[in-house]
Amino acid sequence: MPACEPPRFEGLVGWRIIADPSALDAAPWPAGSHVVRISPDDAFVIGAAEPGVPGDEHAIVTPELGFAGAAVSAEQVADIALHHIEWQMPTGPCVAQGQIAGVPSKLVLHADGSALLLVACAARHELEDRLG
Amino acid sequence: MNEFVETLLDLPWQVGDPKPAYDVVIIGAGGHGLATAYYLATRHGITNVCVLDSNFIGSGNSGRNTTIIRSNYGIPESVAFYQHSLEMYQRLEDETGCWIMHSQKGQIWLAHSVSTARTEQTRALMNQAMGAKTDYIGPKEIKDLCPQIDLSGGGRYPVHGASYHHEGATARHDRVVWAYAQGALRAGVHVHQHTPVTGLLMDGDRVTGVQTSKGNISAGTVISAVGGNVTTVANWAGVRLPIRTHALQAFVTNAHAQEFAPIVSSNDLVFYVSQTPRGQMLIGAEYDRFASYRQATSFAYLQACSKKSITMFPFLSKLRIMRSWTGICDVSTDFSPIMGDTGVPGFMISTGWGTWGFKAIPAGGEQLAQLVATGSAPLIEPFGLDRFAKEAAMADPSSAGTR
Amino acid sequence: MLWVECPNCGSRPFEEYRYGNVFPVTPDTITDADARNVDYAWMQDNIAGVTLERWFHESGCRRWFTAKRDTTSDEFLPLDD
Amino acid sequence: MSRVVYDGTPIEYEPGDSLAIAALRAGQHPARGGTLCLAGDCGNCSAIVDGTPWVRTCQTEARPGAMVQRHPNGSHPSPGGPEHHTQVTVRHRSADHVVIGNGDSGAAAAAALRSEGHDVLVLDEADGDEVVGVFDGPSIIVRRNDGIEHFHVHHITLATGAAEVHPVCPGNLLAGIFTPKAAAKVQAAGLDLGNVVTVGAELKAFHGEGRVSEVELVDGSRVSCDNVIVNLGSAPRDVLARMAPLVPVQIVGPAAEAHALPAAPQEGVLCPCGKITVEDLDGVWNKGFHDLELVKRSSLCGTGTCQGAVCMPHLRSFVADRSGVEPKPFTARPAARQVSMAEAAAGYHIDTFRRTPLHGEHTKLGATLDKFGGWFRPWNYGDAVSEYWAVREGVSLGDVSTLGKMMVSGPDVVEALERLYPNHVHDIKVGRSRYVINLNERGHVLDDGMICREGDTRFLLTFTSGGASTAEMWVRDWVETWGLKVHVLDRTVSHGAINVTGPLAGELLRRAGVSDDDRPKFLQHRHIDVAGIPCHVMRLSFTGEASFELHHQIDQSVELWQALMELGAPLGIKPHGLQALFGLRLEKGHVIVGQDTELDSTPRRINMDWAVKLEKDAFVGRDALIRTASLPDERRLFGFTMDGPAPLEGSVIRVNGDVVGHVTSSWDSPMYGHAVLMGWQKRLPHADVVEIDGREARVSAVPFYDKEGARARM
Repeated sequence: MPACEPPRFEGLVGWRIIADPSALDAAPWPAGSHVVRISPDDAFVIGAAEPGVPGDEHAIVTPELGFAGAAVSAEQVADIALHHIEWQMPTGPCVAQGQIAGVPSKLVLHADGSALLLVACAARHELEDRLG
Repeated sequence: MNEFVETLLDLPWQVGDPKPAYDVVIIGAGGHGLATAYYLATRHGITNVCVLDSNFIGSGNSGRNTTIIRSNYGIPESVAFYQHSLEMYQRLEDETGCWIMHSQKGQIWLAHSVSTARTEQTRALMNQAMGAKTDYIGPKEIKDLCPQIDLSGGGRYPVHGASYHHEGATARHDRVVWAYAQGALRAGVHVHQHTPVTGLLMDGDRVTGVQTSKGNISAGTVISAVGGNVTTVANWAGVRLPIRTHALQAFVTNAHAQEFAPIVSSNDLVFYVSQTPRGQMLIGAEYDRFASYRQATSFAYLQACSKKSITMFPFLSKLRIMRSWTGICDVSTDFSPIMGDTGVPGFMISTGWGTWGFKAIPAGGEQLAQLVATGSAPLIEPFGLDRFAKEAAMADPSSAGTR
Repeated sequence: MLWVECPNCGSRPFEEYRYGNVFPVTPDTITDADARNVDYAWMQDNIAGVTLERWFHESGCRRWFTAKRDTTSDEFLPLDD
Repeated sequence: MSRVVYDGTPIEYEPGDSLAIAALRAGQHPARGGTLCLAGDCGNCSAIVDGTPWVRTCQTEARPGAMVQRHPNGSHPSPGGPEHHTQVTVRHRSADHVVIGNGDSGAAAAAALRSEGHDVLVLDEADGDEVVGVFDGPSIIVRRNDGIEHFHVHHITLATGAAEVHPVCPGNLLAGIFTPKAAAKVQAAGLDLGNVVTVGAELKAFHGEGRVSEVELVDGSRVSCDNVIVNLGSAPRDVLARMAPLVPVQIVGPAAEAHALPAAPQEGVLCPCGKITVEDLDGVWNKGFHDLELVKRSSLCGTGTCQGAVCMPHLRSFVADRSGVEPKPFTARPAARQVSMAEAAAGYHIDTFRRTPLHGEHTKLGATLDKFGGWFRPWNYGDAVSEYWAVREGVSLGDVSTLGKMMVSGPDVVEALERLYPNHVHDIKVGRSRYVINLNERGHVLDDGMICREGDTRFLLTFTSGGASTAEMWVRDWVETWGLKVHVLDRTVSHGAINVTGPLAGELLRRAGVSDDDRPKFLQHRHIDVAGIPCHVMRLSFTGEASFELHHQIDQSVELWQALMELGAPLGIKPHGLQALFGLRLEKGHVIVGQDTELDSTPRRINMDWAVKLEKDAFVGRDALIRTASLPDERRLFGFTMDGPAPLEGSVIRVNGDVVGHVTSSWDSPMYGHAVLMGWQKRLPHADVVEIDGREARVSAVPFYDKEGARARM
């Protein structure tokens, strides 16, 4: 069974931006922010004041408080992948999305193998139970 | 000597190839095709009938289903039709003299939430009104009927109640096919295995026969009782169907002592379990959600079904999976069967059986035969292909196919 | 297990997706407007072979994509074939 | 030495012994007789191990204290009691090349691959890796004693060898019969087989009581013995390849080689799993079951625990002999090596149930929570009727966080919404909202909700809780199909929503700092602070009373809820659950999609033609509605009232004794003291008086309550 500590989640504060993919590609993200690209037209920006998206006047830019996140070590990532992920884990840095222990989740993988594990707050208790 | 071998009936095959012409040619020697032939011959004296199959008799869905007979549907038309079929099954051994291993077990359909309890209650009330014996029962009665159940559902799926369908039964699927085959053969019907139909003979917009690997056969009426590939057959006649083909899987464990009496289904979890006469635990669930003609078994299915089953029945967790199988089923757009005329003269159809239609074999065959012989079959009239254009779909909230 | 390749997220078990059916094609032989509508609303091509179909990656990016699949083998084929 | 307990008796074993070898070491057949292959193929060594029946003891390593019980004589083992299952560990691994089987051919294949620089994983039963099946992906499922492993692989080589043919002759269910490889294993374990005789095709019968004491040969001679080794050749063990014909595998070694079938069986048990004899096969053959599959299905030969591993060569030989044509093997299906259902289930989770941000608040308030549309929601807080009265006469809170919520924006958004919805959208003014239904292409009601206009090119859409996920798919699919430029953002799980409802709802908002001027009027919506928390306030009504839905960021849900409960205390505030809500909305005649509607409910059938503007150019479902408008249509949803207790939901509705439909919603109205209902009549002519539950019910215009809708606007 998992040898590692279960992840500790906390609510994340960020911005959700839906815009033309090209506008998101070109957007000057605020310094220190962390951008989770969910799909070509969808970005979750953590750790920044309200970001602007030049180039798309119709962009949706709105606070995003729907995710809980947990910083997980490379060892924890490997452990979660071994026991809870049916699909093959890519190597970072990148965003890996899909079911983890049956719960739709996201892993923002860093180059060193550690990651930020994201889950909808509404399903956080389920993921905690299953990884814990 | 194995106890399940000894009373087998015989199959008095005709020798040689099909004749060049028959009154009725039925494509598909499964339960529905053979039952239709049997009732044409025995009820209506129409014996100049040929049943063709690309493989052996019962090689399609008739040999792959989970053998459950029930009439606990949700709309009056369906309850009436399936109750008639259920009662015909109860008499089938007497009528044919064949032991089909019919066994009345009762079916419990579990509800794990307020909303599914409403569904099961609705099912029970509609069943009662239409002559099917179904009651809504509480957890204690469920536990009495099935002591192996974990009423807490693993702490996650607590049992609110269930509809209990008293006359729910099982019969051995192959033996039902053979009973009809034997009866039809004895009555003079021709059954030709390994004779694929490759096309239809048309005269203008009328179907006049079939093309087969053994030559053309003309027919007064051609009936498709094909499972899985019905769209191909219908396309030959220019008939468009509201049918999509899906894979449906099931599995059995090894054989165990007879200790599990009823058939148990779950509305929320979508699985069902029963014990076969040979002692295997037989477990199934819904069809794969994507369209497919491939009869592939997936481990994901075994995984999901096992998890659902052991959640409600912890004793199953130690039992070992012996064999899984997969068939392809025809799911209609409103999840109810399609029987009767197609709008193309000379061409009738029996399809849309969703999760395979085993329970409907006697009534489906009887009614289709009656339609051929007399031009009228009230029980299946609501299930005609023309219902879609008439905006009279038979959408049944209690049909297994709707979930 | 059917593995489905999401263009955004990669290969995932089909349980992560919702199947969105094929693009409906009503045959030209049906000319009457009402009959065409009945066909569009209810009938299925149900092709045994290569189909163009829609999948929605529900557990991932939550976006639709179009895929080409052979329903007799469940093999996914390159879209530009 | 360590011991296992065998049929209640402790027996000693040597390190490395399988349970089968341990039994043999103690002088016992591991089951009750039959040829032993000790290769995991047949079922002849199966026993109940630690409560699990049908375990191949030859594949199970002996470990201290293992409890082994032979299956009962002449009957099947009990499936076991209601004990709880153990958790099985699952591991997801990947490998480039996998070679299954580490015999000569497997080892050679692995060595060759390695010499080409490939990473190779070799799986062999001797190392505890039992391959359950090869599946799409390709993937391989492996059973181990410490759990189950799901492998992603790129290349598969099958080197599973050949299975030794079991003898079919009288006496073949006795103990003391071994295949050559099994005998070698036994001897390698240091066991003495005593006076052992080796026979081949000259074998005619075994004789003995319980175990073999004499072998009879075809020439009539008899040889006495303690044990017999039967060498009848082999058959390829290619079951993994036959199970997954479309998964690319390379087969090497004996598994790939042609093997001659054994001589046609003459007498004896052919299928040890089902005790099916050659005589049985002749019986079904003579009745006309001539296809290999029909012979199998009618005799049940090949359908036992070994799935034909023992009988298939003989069965094929039988059919070849009788028909003159050698049949192909019958279909192989997983599992190639059996797994328990707990092992199969490992790693799977059935559902993910979501919780609203107010889950803890509901628990604290003693709510009965139940699952609705994938969410836990309060059914009631103990007394639905008092919750009802709080809404009708005072003020109440409802947690509607589960509602589908979607932001849409873009240059084409008005065009897209006009095409999506059957109602007009372009004329909704900024700050106003409109109730809408959505239809599928058949013109059937999929869902309902609100459209709130936030700006010229920006809207917020709501959907039902159960319909939210499908709604997002629906919107995205159509927008893409039409190629319109619309941005879509689902907010369902990111925004909480609290419905403040009741005649005192406005008063509560006033106390929460919302001035009368700021308070939105009916069907208006506005962004304002409530109790200091930024909210998007939508004024509408599902309960029939003035209602304000306060949409907000979920991190502030608890704070908002608690503030409103506190401010509302002097007003007698109570939260209400779904049970009360269902009654409240029923009195208003509001349909719940999925409960009152059916799969094919057109707007006409549920009396909602008013929500459809057929004069619009195009919208989803329009063509179908125009086509079906002139068709006779018997199916109609009605409101009913009746005296006495409300009948059960689902009760049938009869006219002149005939079933014409059923009750979809039913409620003992505290307001009226009689039952209010909705239900279907699906036969013409529609009656004004029907029979429900053996009592008379009358069709009633809906809404039952506040027909003018004045209270919602209060």
